[in-house]
Amino acid sequence: MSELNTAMIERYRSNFLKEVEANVEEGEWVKMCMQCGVCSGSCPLGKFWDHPPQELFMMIRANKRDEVLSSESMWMCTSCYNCIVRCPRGLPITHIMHGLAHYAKRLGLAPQNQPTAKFSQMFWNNLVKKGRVNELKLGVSLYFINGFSEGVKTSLKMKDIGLNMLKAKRMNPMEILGGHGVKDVSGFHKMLEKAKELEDARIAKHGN
Amino acid sequence: MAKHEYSFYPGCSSQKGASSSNYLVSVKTMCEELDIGLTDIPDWNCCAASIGYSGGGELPRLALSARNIALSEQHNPGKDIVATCAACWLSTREAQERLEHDRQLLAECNEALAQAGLKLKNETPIKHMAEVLIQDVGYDKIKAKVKKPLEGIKIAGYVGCQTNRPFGIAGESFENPLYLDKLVDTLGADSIPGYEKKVQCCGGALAFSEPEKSQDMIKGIIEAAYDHGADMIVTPCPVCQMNVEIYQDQINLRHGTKFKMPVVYYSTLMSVAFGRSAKDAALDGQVIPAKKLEDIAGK
Amino acid sequence: MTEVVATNETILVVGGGISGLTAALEAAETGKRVVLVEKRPYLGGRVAQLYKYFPKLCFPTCGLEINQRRAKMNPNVTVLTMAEVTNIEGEAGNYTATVNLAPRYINERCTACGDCAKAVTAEFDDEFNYGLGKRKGAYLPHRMAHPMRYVLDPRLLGTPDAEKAKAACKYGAVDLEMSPEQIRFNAGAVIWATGWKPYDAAKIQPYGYDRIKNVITNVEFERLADPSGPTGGKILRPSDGKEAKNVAFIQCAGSRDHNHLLHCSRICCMASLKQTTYVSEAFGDQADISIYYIDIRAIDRFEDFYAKVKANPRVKFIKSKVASIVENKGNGNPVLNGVDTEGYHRYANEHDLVVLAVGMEPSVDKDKFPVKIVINEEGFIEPAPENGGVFAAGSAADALDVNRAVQHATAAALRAIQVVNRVAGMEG
Amino acid sequence: MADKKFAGYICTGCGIGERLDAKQLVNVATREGKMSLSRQHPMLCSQEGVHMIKEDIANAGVTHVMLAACSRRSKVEAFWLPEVAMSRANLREGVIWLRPETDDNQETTQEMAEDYIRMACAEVRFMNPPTASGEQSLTKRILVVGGGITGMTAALESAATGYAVSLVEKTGALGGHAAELYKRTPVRSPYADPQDTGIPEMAKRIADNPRIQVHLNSRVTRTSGAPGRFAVDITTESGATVTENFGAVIQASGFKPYDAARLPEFSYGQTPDVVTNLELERLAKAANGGPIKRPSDGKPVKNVAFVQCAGQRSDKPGHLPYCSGFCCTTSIKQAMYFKELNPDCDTTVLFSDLRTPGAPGEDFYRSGQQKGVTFSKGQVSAVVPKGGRLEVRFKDLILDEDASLDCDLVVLATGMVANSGPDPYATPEAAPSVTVESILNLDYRQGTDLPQLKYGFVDSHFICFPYETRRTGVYAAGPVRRPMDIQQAMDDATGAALKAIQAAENAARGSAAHPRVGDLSFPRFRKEGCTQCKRCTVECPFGAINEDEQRYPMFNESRCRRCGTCMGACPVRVISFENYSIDTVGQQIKNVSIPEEFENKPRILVLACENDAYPALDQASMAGQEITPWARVIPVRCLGSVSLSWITDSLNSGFDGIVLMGCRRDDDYQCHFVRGSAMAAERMSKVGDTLSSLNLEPERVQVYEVAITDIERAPKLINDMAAKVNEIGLSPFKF
Repeated sequence: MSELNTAMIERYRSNFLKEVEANVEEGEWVKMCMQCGVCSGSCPLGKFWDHPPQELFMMIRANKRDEVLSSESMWMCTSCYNCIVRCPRGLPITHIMHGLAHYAKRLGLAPQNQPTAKFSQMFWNNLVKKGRVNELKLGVSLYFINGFSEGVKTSLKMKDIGLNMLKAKRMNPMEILGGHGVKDVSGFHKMLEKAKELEDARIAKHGN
Repeated sequence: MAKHEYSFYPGCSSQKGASSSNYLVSVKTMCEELDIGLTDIPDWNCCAASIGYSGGGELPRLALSARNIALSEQHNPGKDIVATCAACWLSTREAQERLEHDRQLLAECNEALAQAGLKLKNETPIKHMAEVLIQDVGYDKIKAKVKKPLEGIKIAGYVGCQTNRPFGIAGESFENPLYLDKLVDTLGADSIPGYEKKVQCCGGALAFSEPEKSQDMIKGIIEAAYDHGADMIVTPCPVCQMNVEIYQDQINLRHGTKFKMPVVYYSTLMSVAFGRSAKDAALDGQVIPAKKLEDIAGK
Repeated sequence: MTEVVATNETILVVGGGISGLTAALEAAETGKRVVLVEKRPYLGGRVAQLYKYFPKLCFPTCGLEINQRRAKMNPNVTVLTMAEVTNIEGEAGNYTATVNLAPRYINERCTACGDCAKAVTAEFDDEFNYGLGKRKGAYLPHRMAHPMRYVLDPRLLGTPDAEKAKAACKYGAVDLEMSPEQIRFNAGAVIWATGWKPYDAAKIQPYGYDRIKNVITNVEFERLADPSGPTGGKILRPSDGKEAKNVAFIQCAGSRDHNHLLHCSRICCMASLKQTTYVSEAFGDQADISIYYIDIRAIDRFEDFYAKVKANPRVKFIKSKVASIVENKGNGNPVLNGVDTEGYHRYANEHDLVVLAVGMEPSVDKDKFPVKIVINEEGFIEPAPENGGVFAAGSAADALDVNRAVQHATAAALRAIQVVNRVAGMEG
Repeated sequence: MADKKFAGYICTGCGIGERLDAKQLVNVATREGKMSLSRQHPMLCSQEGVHMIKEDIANAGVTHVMLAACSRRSKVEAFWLPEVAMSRANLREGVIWLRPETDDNQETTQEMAEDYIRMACAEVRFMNPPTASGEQSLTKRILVVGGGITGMTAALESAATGYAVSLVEKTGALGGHAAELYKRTPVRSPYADPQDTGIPEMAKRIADNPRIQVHLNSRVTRTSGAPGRFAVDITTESGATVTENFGAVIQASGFKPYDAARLPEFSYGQTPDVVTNLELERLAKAANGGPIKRPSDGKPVKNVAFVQCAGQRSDKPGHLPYCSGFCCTTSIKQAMYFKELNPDCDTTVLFSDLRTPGAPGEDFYRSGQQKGVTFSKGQVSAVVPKGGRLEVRFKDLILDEDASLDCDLVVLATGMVANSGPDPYATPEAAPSVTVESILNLDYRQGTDLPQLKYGFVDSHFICFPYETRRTGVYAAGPVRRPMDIQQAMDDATGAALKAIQAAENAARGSAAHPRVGDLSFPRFRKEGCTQCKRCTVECPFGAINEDEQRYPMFNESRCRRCGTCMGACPVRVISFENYSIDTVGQQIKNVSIPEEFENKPRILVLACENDAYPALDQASMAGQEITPWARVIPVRCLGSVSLSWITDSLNSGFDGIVLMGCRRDDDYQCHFVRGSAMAAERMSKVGDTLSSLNLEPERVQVYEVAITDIERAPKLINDMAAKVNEIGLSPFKF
């Protein structure tokens, strides 16, 4: 449990909804849900959600903080936007799901070994490094997502695909050394650090 | 000076040796033919493709797109931004709208951009290449360019998610968009307007983290195409293209299916129909070769 | 040339549906002169197309008979059909209305003998049945149409059918030379009762109304159940004419939805509850009925009716906005996908027929309303003092059921009378 | 009345001329129908045709017209000749369209037509163009009973229309429950925030209005008379009584709040921190701008729960079975009070169905969510006081689990109970245990107050005619009629005001009220013949008939709806109308020619309600249905007006079967005169004795409920009778 987490618990006590409204991307929309469930029914991976979006919203109102933040559900979002376009109240559900996932990660409550949680983090780290995604490194690190031996298996399993892509010149082994990136890396990094700093501050402010 | 000029946002996957480098090749060919001029946004960066959210908070992710828009406004002033990748287009356009409606975020964003010596005016229209083709160029001009009609090829138009929702192409519905079918018809091939899976999700980035779950959906997409007797699938989205094309062997392994369904970009179709070589159309970039297109290109 | 005798003490009523008809009659029976303008060739509006009313399950044509008799027997009422108000000038107590009259091509000599209809061959979609059936090119809109006068479809003009119709009429009632007219007359006050139209179901894309044959609307279902409707009252589904015993009702189809109608249309819950009785009556224990809802809005005494339907073991209630409908290619059945939010139960339910409880879209034309008026976000006319002597009645003011619309129209009649009484010097 | 001149006009249009021997019809009209003038015309409804008739009226002094053409429902405007008495023989819808066009049917079809000519001639001979009795008084003053927002609106709207008003309020001030509200729900877009009730302004407008006279601390202690001439005693608490005259009455007696003491499960009465929605309004008012405080300890409320449908929509004893309609928006409004006055207060609305209809409702719901009101679909089982706080126990229907909410104030969304007087027709078991006080003290033979529809509400039972109560000229408005919110109550009051004004105006003209507005006829009776059996006074569906000092019926014509139920009830046939009487129908029956037995041509009398059954038969003919040539159909105003004498006479004169067609008469009755159809059915149940006394088979007389949509069924019922007659044989009473 991170300090921020304990701070937040302190701060919001009985009102998880307020916490979400203040700290989660598009969180102020949660209260507008009227429990019609069209989002839950529209999700392509719906059947894998322990708690579909509309239920998560109800749980937030019902102060089920841990259940919500430690849930795998929002990590199932494929960003297909079906829920957004169908929601009769115009809730940006996809973003709220991303926001909840991020907030859970930020508080250290996201489920361990959640593959999408990990991949999403890798993707971010990968792009932050040079400003552009290095698909090969991303791929490789993805294979070793669950440790070395697992990784070898996966990479064997995936090697055909790798070879196919290689043949099609849609994968470049040279990427492993360097590869694409933005020229103004330092400016890029400064920008991201600043953005992170501002956001952390905003949220930390709520925490105490 | 080309007829239509745009500030181009290619996106990571289109880079040399990247997963949709073939897309870029065919797009370039297509644009030459249609007199569309593309000037890259200098030093553009990744958009986080609606998957970076675990590590990246909202503001940093917005900053990514803000940087691209700002660069475009600075170096390609007056030019609409056009993206070929659905995720790039969506992230950028969403960022633009979010920042337009949230003053505080905009302020913070500019504070961050300042670190890179940039400022966001946020006044540039952001388009997907499909919008350019349909709204700026138009079917008629495309039809006029067709030298080798793609006769006898039945093509399932797979629009996918992010080119279609939440913005989509003006006048098209989220559930049953028809522009790919119109395009296919325009190029002389046979479309399948009733293709049920045309907006089915392929799993997107979760194809990596949740392969089984995603491949089940991909299976449905391919099956439906076969059911309609399709020779190939066409898509406007790199993620869709990759997911639907490259996992077919694995799906065959898992389900005992015999999928070998080529999945091509609209730009590839057009390049071939416009009479360009297999190379210009990036047919060599197919993991599953599109034989029927190669034949036409070879003629 | 159509002559209308009207003064500043005359009340102009726009719309001849239940609200307009009521407002006109109540004012006329209070001794006021009324001109009633209706766009369709007959009075009665939407209710004439309903099979039964909730909660009594009585027949709208029963009240229509009384109202039409009241109109026929009251010299204070002038009825203009196929007429539209295009402009209104002036202010309360002194308006001048401009009305366009579309040619009916059949004049007042018509005896409704039906010879013209027998003579013509061309058929067109029957508007009265929402296009579920066909009607002749010369036709009586429905058996209780008032005025009881045939109509000649303009699409017949220039075809041999037109001449056949003319030849068939012994009374010189068919007049192919008839042309559009524009008339102007005075009015002291205006009652706007243009009612509502069913929301265009095709716009609700996930439900595939435009792609799936066995997805229909609640207003169409009324015609299916009506013995004088296209199926003679049998509940047969469009795709294959098979009896539809397993019927799903989808509430808020277009209502309470920022993508469509922002407002709650109020009547749809009761309408669907009512329509479940059509299905039960037709198939008894074989009926299998599901209602997908967000909230069941059976307000005041209507609760009794809700309780009665709930007691029917053949009716299931599922709290869920259906996410999407796909067609089972094999049997044409619509398959509904969604989540029952009471306890999170995922479903993919197959039904013979799906009835979309589409909402009420006000027929008030925001953009070219003929006079200064205050219209709210939803498109309904607001009770605003700025409206002067123009008063909304019924569903032009809000989504109302018949009973409330009639109440509201009666009130509107009084407000109009107050204006013309002031003109008459009986000032209030 | 000048001497009568009868004229018959036979139209040969619409195929009548082709299908029938028109010459012969003219002969029948002249010879048998005794028309002093008989003409035929190829298109009687044309200007030329009508002109011909008008000429005869103007020049030949025609006073009585028999039209043989289409149905009396057709071409009404064309044949609009109010100055003469008119009967119509239905040769088109009633004969040729219902009969197959074949030679072997020609004879019977012609006979049918000739009979209808005879019948129409006979009818018109006994009709007179009605003229007002001259009994009318011209009082147009409106009485409004109840000074709540409904009554205030009714008074202001009536006055604004130019009518004088007396407003009677039992308490010492106007405003009723609305005056107790802190604010009301919004009436103008965007329907986002509560607004002021406007009661003080209304009260001032009333005080300033010279047309409105207000009686505070007063009740109506006696209401006698009829529309146009009501005499009403208004008595103050001190007992002082004034008598005023009125043209019509509006009852706006409003509602009583549901007694929450019946909800122990919610601890109402056990702790002051559980309040009803009405009590919460007082708390909000008392807070005057500051935070709303807990009654128990005066601390600002930090966490409040609203329990919807408290004691409503429930079949538990003592609960209200209905939904009061206003409570959902009221709770949202009250939750907004807290957001406004106690900004950091948590507000939760626990509901089963949230009922916020229309644009105003749904906008207001969204606005509530926008303001942070939490809505949970939950079934509340109990409210339990715990150490100065309250635990609300409920089943969370979405999360499907038992849950509880810890708050410091609970608001019960309790409903409305109609504040109506005793129901004149309450069955002993249905009658309330506690005796309710009369509101109107009507001096009527049939009870002191408005009849009730259900649950004490005095609503109309007609969907198309919401104001048609069973006491002419007395209109209910507001929550006494049906549970409703302020906006609806104000619209309702305005509508009721129109009906009241209309009733007074029509009474003054001597014209009937709905559904026969314009009818100047009225019931007359031959006192000498009256046996004072009181059936008319008991059976009148509208309580129109009182008894005078000598116990004779007193008709109060402006209360009368002209349905003729009294006429049908009268065993000695002394009641009649100018244009509708025992004779106008009886003579039609007598003039049907009854063929000799050997001809084997039965006759079937059909008495059909003109509102539903007759139109159904008209439509049947348009739909190409067939009907037996033996039938002779006579439209009646209401089955309630059918006199047993018509039945016995027709049986005696050799009719073989009788079919009576009236409207649905159960709880969901569709009879436009409410009880007429039911009365007829009751009377006809005794017709068996008549039949057996004549020793005829009981099957020869059938009473049916027929709806206007029974286009196939109506003819079938008649044809069934023909088959039945065929089976049991002709009546022996042929002479």
